[in-house]
Amino acid sequence: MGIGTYLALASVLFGIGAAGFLARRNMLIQLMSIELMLNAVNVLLLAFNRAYPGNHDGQVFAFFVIAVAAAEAAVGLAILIAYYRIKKTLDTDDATLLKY
Amino acid sequence: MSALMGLSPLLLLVAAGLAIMLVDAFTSERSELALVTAASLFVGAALAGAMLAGGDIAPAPDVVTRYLAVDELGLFFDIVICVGAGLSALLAGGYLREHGFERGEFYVLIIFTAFGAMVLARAVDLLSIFLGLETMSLGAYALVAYRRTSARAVEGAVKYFLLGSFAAAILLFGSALLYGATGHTDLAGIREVVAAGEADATLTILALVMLIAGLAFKVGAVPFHMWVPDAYEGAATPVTTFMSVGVKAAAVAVLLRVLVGAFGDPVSMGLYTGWTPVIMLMAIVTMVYGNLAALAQTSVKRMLAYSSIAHAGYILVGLAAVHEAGSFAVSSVLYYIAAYTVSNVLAFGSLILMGSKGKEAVSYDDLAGAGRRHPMAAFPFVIGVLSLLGMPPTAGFFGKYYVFSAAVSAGGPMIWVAVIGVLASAVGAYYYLKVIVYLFMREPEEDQPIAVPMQSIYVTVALVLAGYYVLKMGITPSRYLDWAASAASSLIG
Amino acid sequence: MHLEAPQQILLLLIILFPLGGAIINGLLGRYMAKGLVTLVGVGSVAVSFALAVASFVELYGLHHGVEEAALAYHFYEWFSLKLPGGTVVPVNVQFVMDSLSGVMTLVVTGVGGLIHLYSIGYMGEDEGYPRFMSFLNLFMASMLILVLGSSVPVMFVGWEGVGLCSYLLIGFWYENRDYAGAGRKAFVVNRIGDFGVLIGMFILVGVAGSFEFADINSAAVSGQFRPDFPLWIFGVAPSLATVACVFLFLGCTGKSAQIPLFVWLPDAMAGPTPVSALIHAATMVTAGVYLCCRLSPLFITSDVAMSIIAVTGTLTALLAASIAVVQREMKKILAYSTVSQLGFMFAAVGVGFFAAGFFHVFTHAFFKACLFLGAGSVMHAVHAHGDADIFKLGGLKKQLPITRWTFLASCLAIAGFPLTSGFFSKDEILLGAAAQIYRRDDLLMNSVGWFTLIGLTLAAVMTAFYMFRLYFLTFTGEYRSADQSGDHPYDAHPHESPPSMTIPLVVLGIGALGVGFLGLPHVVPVIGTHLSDYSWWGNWMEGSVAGHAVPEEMHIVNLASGLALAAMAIGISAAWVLYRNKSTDALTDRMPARLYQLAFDKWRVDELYAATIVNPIKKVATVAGRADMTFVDALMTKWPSFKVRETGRILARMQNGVVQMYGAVMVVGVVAVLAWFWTPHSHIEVGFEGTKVELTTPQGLGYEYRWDANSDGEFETQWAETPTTTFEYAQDDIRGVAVFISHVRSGVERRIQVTEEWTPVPIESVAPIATLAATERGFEVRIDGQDFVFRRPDPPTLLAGKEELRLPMSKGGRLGPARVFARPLVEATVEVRNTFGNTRRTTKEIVLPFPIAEAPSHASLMPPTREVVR
Amino acid sequence: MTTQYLTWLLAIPALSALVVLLLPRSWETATKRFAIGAMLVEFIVSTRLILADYSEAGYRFVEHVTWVESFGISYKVGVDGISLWLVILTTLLSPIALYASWGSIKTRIKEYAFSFLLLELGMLGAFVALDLFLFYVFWELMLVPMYLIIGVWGGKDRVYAAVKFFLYTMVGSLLMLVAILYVVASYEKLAGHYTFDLQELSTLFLPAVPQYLLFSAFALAFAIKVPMFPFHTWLPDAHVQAPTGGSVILAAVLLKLGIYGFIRFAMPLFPVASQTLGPVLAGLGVVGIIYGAYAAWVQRDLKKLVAYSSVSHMGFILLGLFAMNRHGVSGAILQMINHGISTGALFLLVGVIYDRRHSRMLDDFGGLAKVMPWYTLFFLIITLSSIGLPGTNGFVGEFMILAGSFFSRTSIGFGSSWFVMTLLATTGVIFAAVYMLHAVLRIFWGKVVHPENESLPDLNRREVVSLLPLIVLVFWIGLYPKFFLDKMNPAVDSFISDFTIRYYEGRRTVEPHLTDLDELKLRLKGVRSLAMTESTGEDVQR
Repeated sequence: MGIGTYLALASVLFGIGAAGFLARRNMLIQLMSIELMLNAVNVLLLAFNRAYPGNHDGQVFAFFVIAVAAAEAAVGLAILIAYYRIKKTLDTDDATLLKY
Repeated sequence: MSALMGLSPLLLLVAAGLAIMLVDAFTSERSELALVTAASLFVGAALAGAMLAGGDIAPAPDVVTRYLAVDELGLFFDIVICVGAGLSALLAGGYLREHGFERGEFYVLIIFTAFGAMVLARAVDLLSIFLGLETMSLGAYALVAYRRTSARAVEGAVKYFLLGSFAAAILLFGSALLYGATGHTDLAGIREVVAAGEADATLTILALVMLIAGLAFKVGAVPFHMWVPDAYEGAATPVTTFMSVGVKAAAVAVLLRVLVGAFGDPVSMGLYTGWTPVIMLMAIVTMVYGNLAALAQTSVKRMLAYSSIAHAGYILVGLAAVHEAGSFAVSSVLYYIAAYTVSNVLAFGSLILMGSKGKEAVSYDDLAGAGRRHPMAAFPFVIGVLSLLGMPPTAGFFGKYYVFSAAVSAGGPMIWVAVIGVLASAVGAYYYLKVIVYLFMREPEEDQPIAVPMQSIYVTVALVLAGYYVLKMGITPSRYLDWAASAASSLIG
Repeated sequence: MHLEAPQQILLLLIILFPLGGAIINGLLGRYMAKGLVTLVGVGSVAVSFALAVASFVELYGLHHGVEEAALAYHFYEWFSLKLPGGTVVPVNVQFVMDSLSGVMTLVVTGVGGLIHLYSIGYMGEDEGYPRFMSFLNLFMASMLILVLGSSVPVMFVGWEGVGLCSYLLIGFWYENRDYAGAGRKAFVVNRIGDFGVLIGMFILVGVAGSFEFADINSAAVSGQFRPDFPLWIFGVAPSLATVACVFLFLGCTGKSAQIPLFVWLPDAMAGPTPVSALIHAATMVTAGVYLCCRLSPLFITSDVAMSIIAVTGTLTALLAASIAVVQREMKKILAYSTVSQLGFMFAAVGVGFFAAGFFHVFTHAFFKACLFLGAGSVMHAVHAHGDADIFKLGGLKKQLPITRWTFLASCLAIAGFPLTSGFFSKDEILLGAAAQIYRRDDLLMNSVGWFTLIGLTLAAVMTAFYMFRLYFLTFTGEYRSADQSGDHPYDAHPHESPPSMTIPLVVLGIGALGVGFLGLPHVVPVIGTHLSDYSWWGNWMEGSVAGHAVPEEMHIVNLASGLALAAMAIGISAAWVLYRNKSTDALTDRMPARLYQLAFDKWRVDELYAATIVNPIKKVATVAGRADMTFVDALMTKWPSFKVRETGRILARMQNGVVQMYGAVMVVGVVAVLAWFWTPHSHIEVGFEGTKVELTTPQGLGYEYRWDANSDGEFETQWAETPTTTFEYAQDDIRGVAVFISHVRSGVERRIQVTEEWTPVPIESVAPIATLAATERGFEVRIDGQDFVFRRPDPPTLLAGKEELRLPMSKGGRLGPARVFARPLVEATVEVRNTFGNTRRTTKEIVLPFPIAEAPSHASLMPPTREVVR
Repeated sequence: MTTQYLTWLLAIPALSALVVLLLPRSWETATKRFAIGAMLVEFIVSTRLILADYSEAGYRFVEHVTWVESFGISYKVGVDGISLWLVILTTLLSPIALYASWGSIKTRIKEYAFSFLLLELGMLGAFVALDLFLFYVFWELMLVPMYLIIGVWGGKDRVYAAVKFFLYTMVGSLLMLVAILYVVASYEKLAGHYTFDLQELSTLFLPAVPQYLLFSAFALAFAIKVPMFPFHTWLPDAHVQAPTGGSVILAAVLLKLGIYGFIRFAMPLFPVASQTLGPVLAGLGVVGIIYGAYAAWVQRDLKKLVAYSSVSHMGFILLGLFAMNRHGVSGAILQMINHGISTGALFLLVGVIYDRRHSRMLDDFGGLAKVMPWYTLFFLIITLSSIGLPGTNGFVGEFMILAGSFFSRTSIGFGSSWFVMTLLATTGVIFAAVYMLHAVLRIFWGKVVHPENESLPDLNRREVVSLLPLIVLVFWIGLYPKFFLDKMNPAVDSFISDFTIRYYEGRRTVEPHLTDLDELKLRLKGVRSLAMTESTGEDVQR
């Protein structure tokens, strides 16, 4: 398989994630969509690393992405919980206290 | 040792952050934390300032500089971010106590967010950009959500978090594509490949688009600005202050490093075919949108949020001028962000000062008549908004003058961008003046509460400092101009 | 500038005394005793009179025959103008007394002094007495400045100053707003005249290069005002003198109450009677005549202007007399009489008899002042306020003997009874009109002469008639207010006025009878005897006033005198028959009622002006005032600011608070940025190197280019990554010719397309060629081989009678103040393809800065010619 | 010139403002006295400027200190015969306006004094600045105190008026800023270094199209300030709402800055554009003369009437200025002073009755001549000055302006458009009488109809003291204007001849270039005759 296939896969994953982020109203699912997008990035990084065998930058990068994604999820979930405590919902349509 | 010297502001912050965590764990007396935090941030700024003024920066080993630049630009942003964060911490010292939700972690968060911002500002590798960005963002998310019982604060945090992560994902995808196109993650390497025309054009362009989108998000440029008003309004005012200065400054730094550093060759930058027209249009839209939308606000805080969008537009004007005006334009951006930092702190700080326990000043109505009753408290507010508005002799005026000067020097369509910019800022005059109108020329409605300024030495000190620099940078700006110029020349010969 | 005349500081003092009096009384009068006020007010004028007499005596001593003699006093330089060419024209505060201004000074201070004296009695009881004295003194000062000023601007100071005093004094009883309104009317109407004086003054100084009357007059004598006025007015080009004189005369009509600006004078009777006597009869209103006399050498050079003056004067004399005939109030009648007499004076000026006109000014000052003061005395006697209705008076000769006799004397004088002063002056005026008929043989002057002669005769008939109507109704018959019947009757027991009032009456009455002998004519009519070698008056005036010679032909003299006498006789006898010892208006009963009413309403001139001028302007003003805050402000301020705020509100509404929306906007942003990169962009830049043209388009990431440098559809280069190509154009590649016309004065350059057909050229930016009039703009142009040809469609000739103007292409040509050059025009095309495979084609017109020969040869190259061809 | 008078001139108000800020709030009388005292000292210092020799053109008291070296911004100040009188006008009227203010300003004395001192600083700075950047800084600096004066101490709709004033002015001046930047950038491209020094920038010649755009930007800023029709609509609002002192300064000094900007900056920098567009601006000035007079006539509010009369008067000044000959320009400058005096005094006088009756409506008065004779006298004198009666200052200015406009083209001066403009402008003299006497009639003449007016006190000492200097000046300038004109004429002459030379060079400019004026004078043949020829409208060759 050439690099184009990976590229396509990553793009599709990324697209699905983005579409999920835009389409779903539940914040938790939006968070998961973002994770999906990050994973698309990982795929891409790893695939590209194959094209440049001189170093391992891509793979290293992917590790970092995974780690940071975890941290991000932790903070994110904490915020979502705090939000849920107040509003008793995670629907984004209700999160319109701040507008205009 | 010399490498440590170059990075000493960062290291200092890490140490201070850890120390404050410890102190916080073992003491119940919180009020001095603000002082300690601010002091360490100011020391950081002073260190950076000393090095910048000294003029010779010790060379650092490659192992460091591959990821973090040790250069004048980095030091410049160290100063800006540290000053912004330090002043915000002082404001927080007054604000949190007055409104009764002071906790130690706030100061820790602010220090580490500032640290992340400084890392971001020095990042010269896609990886360190990502790490710095996330360090900063995670801190910022937490800061916005700090007042966790407030629905507005948490809602702001949720929006900021979701959109921020989304933008980060886009940025990351762009980074990966760029890596794929060039085989490098370090900006210098990328530049080499791109300038030689060896990079895959399709991937490079896609990557450029996504990087611009991701970074423009942090800067708060239209159309990636939507989170700004909500997050700014939801957050506690000192947090808003910090976000509008420190976080934005770091984003501007990385935007400069990526666009001017990595994509700084004439082809990528070109007036017709490169990123310049994109930034130019974005600048126009941002200036116009920010100013017009700010016009419609009834809340001063939200108005300042929109105005910070508008100011992002002015910054982009300077950036768009780089293709012709070179380091002049870069240094104009730097000066602008510095001036904006002190002015904005002054404005937000004054807003904080205008409220007291139970009556936080947020909307214009909250300010009605305050200037008549407490002229000395209103005075810094006047200077702050005048500086944001760009009236001489304030820092804001010099900043605005500088970016528009860069735009006009660049010539061609940039002159018209400058014209649009000044017209937009004339629109801006209306809502800034509205602050003065409410302070001095209106009385509160019958049933409205009367604003009573808080009494806080922290806030006062912060305002005095900010006010001093606003005037100093407006009246005798030479030294800061030199700093900005040398920082700019470290980026672009 | 110093006149070559003896410096005489008395001239300054003559003015300063009344001025000082005005200041003292004005500021301190309220706190001073009445006696002191009187002393200051009357004393200063008395001193002034004494000084005037002293100066006049000195002047008389200098006067030798016809030679000019003058006293002068140069006070200081006021300011200066720097005319085109660098001449600095100073405006000097300088006073000159020559024969003309000397006489006028005596009249002003003398008659003025008497009226001051009269005012002690007349106004003594008024609480505003100090103010009155102050204003009166101020008036004296202004009038003396007007008279003595040696240059037009200094005269203008007095000119406007007397206007101001007139304003203040008419509205003296300011508590009555109508009176104050009359004052304002006087001022504004006078200002309209002043407008004319200002413009006239500019023309004078522009031609003569000096403001001094003497210099202007000598410039006029040397013919500098002969050339045509550089602007066409209604298709004719009048001479400079005509235009200047017409503007100046506009000023005179304002000050001297002539058609069309006479309407203020009757209303001015709202002021106290001494004011009417001094300002609105004896002195100020004659300033217009004085100005004409001052500039007589100039006026006389313009037949057109003179005719206008003569006709206007005659018409005014007739119109005012016809109104006076039917009025019922003493001062009204006198006011219209004044207007009418002023008409006589202008008619005299208009027929070139300046000395005669000014003689009438002189005599009129006596009898009209006396008449007004007499009227004042009557009103004082019967306690009439404002004005006195003659039909409520009658038979006053018993109670007011002094007033009656002096009044009668003045009536005789104004009617022109033989040997009274008016007889001599009026006779001289008719003589002038008659002389014009006989002496000039062009149609215009002849008919003007006839018109003047007949009109003035008629006016003289009416003058005699209405004056004696006034006299008879006032002083003969029964006192109609004695029985206190009728509405608002006057005091039942009139009494003669105090000496301070009667002494001036007597002096003026004697003057009215006697001063005419100064102007004893050369020739006695009918008898034909030469009384003396010359008329004293004419000789005295000759030094400073121009004018036509007084005729000595007997038929002319007889005609004029006959008409004057006949007019007087008819007028007086008609009045005798109709009004002596009568108490009703016998004339009115014989007149058609409507005609009477029309005449009584002053021919409704005021209403006419209101309807045609004042109200429309007021309407415009109202509209302007309203529109400013609504329309203009809305357009300039409110509407834009509203739109901006509205837009802001809409934009802020986009921020609806939903995260998905926010994300979607971001994605749209990404797509938009991507869309920019999706299509390629290009922009052709051109450089020239010898005959080679270097074409460049910006390089982009992953772009490829191919060029079709001459846009003939065939690409010269294949797809390549280099964005540059070089090309040498041949004759075949030329797509057209670009002609540049650049406006030298403004530097604006405009490119036009021309073909081989005649094409009209919209050349607004091209100023007309010097020799062509401004209206003739616009060219047609076409290409003819290597030349391009300009022509004017209408009129068919161009420069210096050429049909066409041929200019070689590519050489700078000069067309009047415009630069013209032509260049070959070619087109270059580039096609760009970017990394996404999208292409874009861009074409650019290129103006080659050099011509293209058949075969490119380096010898024939011409440098880009863009410099100004001088 | 060793003593730094101009720096002192700027330092005194600046330092005094700081001192006022530090004075305790309760020391009201002391604050008042201090502020007035400082302004009087300022006036006395400024009179030193008159003593210098102005018989040669050029700047006096020049000080030149680098401010921001990298941008070529410097603190460069100086006065010449043109700015001299405007400086004096400012220093004279500032204390008068402040002193007169104490009649109506009873609250926030300290802030008021502070704003006034700051305002004076801004105005003086703008008049003496010879560096474009410095000028711009002072130009903007004036805005804020004036905004506060209108907005805080003004009438009912003060906020609207203040914001309108601020925004209107700001829009114009921001475009001017861009234009300044363009000029400086063009200069830098040729000379290799930045400068804002007016004299250095004057060596820059730009091609026609940018000149027109730049001149338009400058002209917009200045025209708004003047204010020229149709950019005048902020003026009636600002005047009506401003407190007396604010109106006085606004009318007397602030408006002059617009004209001054034309003379000092716009015209020398862009000669070709000013020459071509000058008649248009003059034409708009004429429209303003007539339109302002019309609008003034129908006003019922006395202050508004005076405000519109300002529009009319400023139209005259524009006309004279763009006539571009000596008496036109000198007359325009003199008329600036005159308008400052007469309109300033009129606003003071309006303030007098407003303080007593809290009304400015013409309908509320009538018959005041009986009640307030001294007031009537003062008002009449100023009215006469305003309508240009000979002997008062207004006449000299208007006369010179009209003569200037009349002789604007050829020896007799009948460029057709100028002739028509002169005619129309002269009708303005008539209308001035109409509307001013209308006001006088309504206020002073007639019977006292309103019982409130029956016992109005006449002028008090403060009012007399503040008006008297102006009355003296009315006659001084009216009777002996030479004292003033002699100092400005050399400067005006050189302004015109330099302008002419630069115009001829400018209109053959195709590419931007730098040429020194002296070099030009040498190069241009027949320069003597050129300098003599003030009719700039004519081709030299003819």
